Amino acid sequence: GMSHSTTEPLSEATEFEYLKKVMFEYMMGRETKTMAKVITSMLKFPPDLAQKVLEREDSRVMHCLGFAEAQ
Amino acid sequence: GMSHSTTEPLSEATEFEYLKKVMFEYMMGRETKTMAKVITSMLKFPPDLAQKVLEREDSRVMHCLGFAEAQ
Amino acid sequence: MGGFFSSLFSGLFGTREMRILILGLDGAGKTTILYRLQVGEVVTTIPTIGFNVETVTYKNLKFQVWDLGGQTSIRPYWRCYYSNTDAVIYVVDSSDRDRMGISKSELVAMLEEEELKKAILVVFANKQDMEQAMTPTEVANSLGLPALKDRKWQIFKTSATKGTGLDEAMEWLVESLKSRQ
Amino acid sequence: MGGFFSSLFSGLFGTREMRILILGLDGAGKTTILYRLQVGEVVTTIPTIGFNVETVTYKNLKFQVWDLGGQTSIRPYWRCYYSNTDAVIYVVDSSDRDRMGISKSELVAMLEEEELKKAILVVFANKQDMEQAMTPTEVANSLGLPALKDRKWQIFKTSATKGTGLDEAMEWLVESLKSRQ
Ligand SMILES: Nc1nc2c(ncn2[C@@H]2O[C@H](COP(=O)(O)OP(=O)(O)OP(=O)(O)O)[C@@H](O)[C@H]2O)c(=O)[nH]1
Ligand SMILES: Nc1nc2c(ncn2[C@@H]2O[C@H](COP(=O)(O)OP(=O)(O)OP(=O)(O)O)[C@@H](O)[C@H]2O)c(=O)[nH]1
Ligand SMILES: [Mg+2]
Ligand SMILES: [Mg+2]
Repeated sequence: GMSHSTTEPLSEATEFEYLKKVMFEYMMGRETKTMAKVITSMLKFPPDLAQKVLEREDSRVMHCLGFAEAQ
Repeated sequence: GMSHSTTEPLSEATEFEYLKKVMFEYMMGRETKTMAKVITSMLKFPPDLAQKVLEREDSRVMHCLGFAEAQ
Repeated sequence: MGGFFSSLFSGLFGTREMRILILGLDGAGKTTILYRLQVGEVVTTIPTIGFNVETVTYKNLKFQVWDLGGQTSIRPYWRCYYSNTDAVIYVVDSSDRDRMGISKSELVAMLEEEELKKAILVVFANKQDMEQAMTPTEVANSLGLPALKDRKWQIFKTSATKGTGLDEAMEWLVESLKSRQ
Repeated sequence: MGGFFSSLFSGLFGTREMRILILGLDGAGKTTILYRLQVGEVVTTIPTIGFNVETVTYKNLKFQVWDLGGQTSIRPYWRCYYSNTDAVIYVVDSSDRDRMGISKSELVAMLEEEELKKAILVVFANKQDMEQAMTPTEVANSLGLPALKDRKWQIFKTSATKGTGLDEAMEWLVESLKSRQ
């Protein structure tokens, strides 16, 4: 699971600000695959969880094509 | 804009771990409205941007009903 | 919009799942209680950094039960989960006299929130198996429960590890939720 | 899957937008260049904490141009943007002799990435209006460009604020992208 991985907090203000920006874009549904890569990387997701997230991004585009993603 | 708001980094390991967990659930499409509230709150989104994100969560459920959200 | 759709759905697919939050300071026994309620067993827990959410069925009623981590730095985010909550199970470590004041402040802050205005409150005076445990009456007074206004509440003595008191508490909660509707 | 769909889409809706990244150390002039290319003007910039992405049309070709923040702590995330990139515009502050070594290391690390294997490289030896600016040849040598293998690359002297050199560079890039296909 995720809760036992070693992690360092985002101690730098720049990184925090950057995460905010990327997160906002992700949540607004813009360039979600790329944003997901940045987020999983900044938050140091373990590889298996990062993989799950990125796979879901691919399927999300397929499923929502013409719906939420087309906004 | 977001880039000029005052922010403190997530200096505590517990908060960082918590954000990771919540973020993962959000990205996997689970309880996204609630997760979005936690994320915008932890990352100290300014009220207008938090509002935008939460409004989009409402519309996302509508648009994707039976598609991505039903997985 | 959420409201319209959830009404539509509960109409089409039967009654809506009740939403219950388990709150309280770190180490109070929240996670232990959640899994006692769900699988009837004592599980080994680690501090919850995040949350656990499970579907618990009790007397033919389905509950979506959220157990939120109680550590100081993540308590401020409890409020993000308040929307549409039907009841709060507030768990207190009855043997932790030193932090009873902090537990009270958190409870008071929580009950002030608009979104929880109609939520039923059940306090679990937990860890009653411990020798130094305060009695439910002592806990109730320390938390200021008798002074609560416009709130349906009750306190129960429980031991999540021994499994005592949980049934009575859930029984009361179910009846209160039913009679509310 | 992405590949299949993007092929399908480019088939149905005309040619795919080219994807271009503008990379380089903080303060090199990336954001200034992006908006010079897009709106033909010098805009006032602040350090980019995040990215800017704009659609730039040049000679009937549409580019999706990404300008990524170059500060040290966020440079490690450049790689998250590499997928499907057709060309990299690498911007160097030609007057910043002290950091030419760092700029080289970042460039080398970037070019080692599998996802950028086929990407065309255009180096902008920027800030040529500054007195102490290194010449394009000096910059090219400092970055180790002559030693590059299996890479289509070219260097141009530019001044984003004066607007010189950008046209020649873009002209070369467009021709290179066209002839590649
Ligand atoms: N003696 C005794 N110990 C208990 C009781 N309930 C829980 N515990 C123990 O208290 C410790 C903390 O329990 P948890 O359920 O993890 O506490 P929590 O409230 O979920 O804590 P956080 O996740 O940090 O918020 C564990 O070692 C439990 O076994 C009880 O009724 N009696
Ligand atoms: N003299 C001179 N100044 C320039 C030139 N190009 C950019 N600048 C200035 O350099 C400073 C930094 O430019 P930016 O475009 O913000 O730099 P950047 O590469 O986007 O920096 P980051 O966003 O931090 O990565 C600004 O004050 C620009 O006006 C140039 O060709 N000549
Ligand atoms: Mg717990
Ligand atoms: Mg910039």
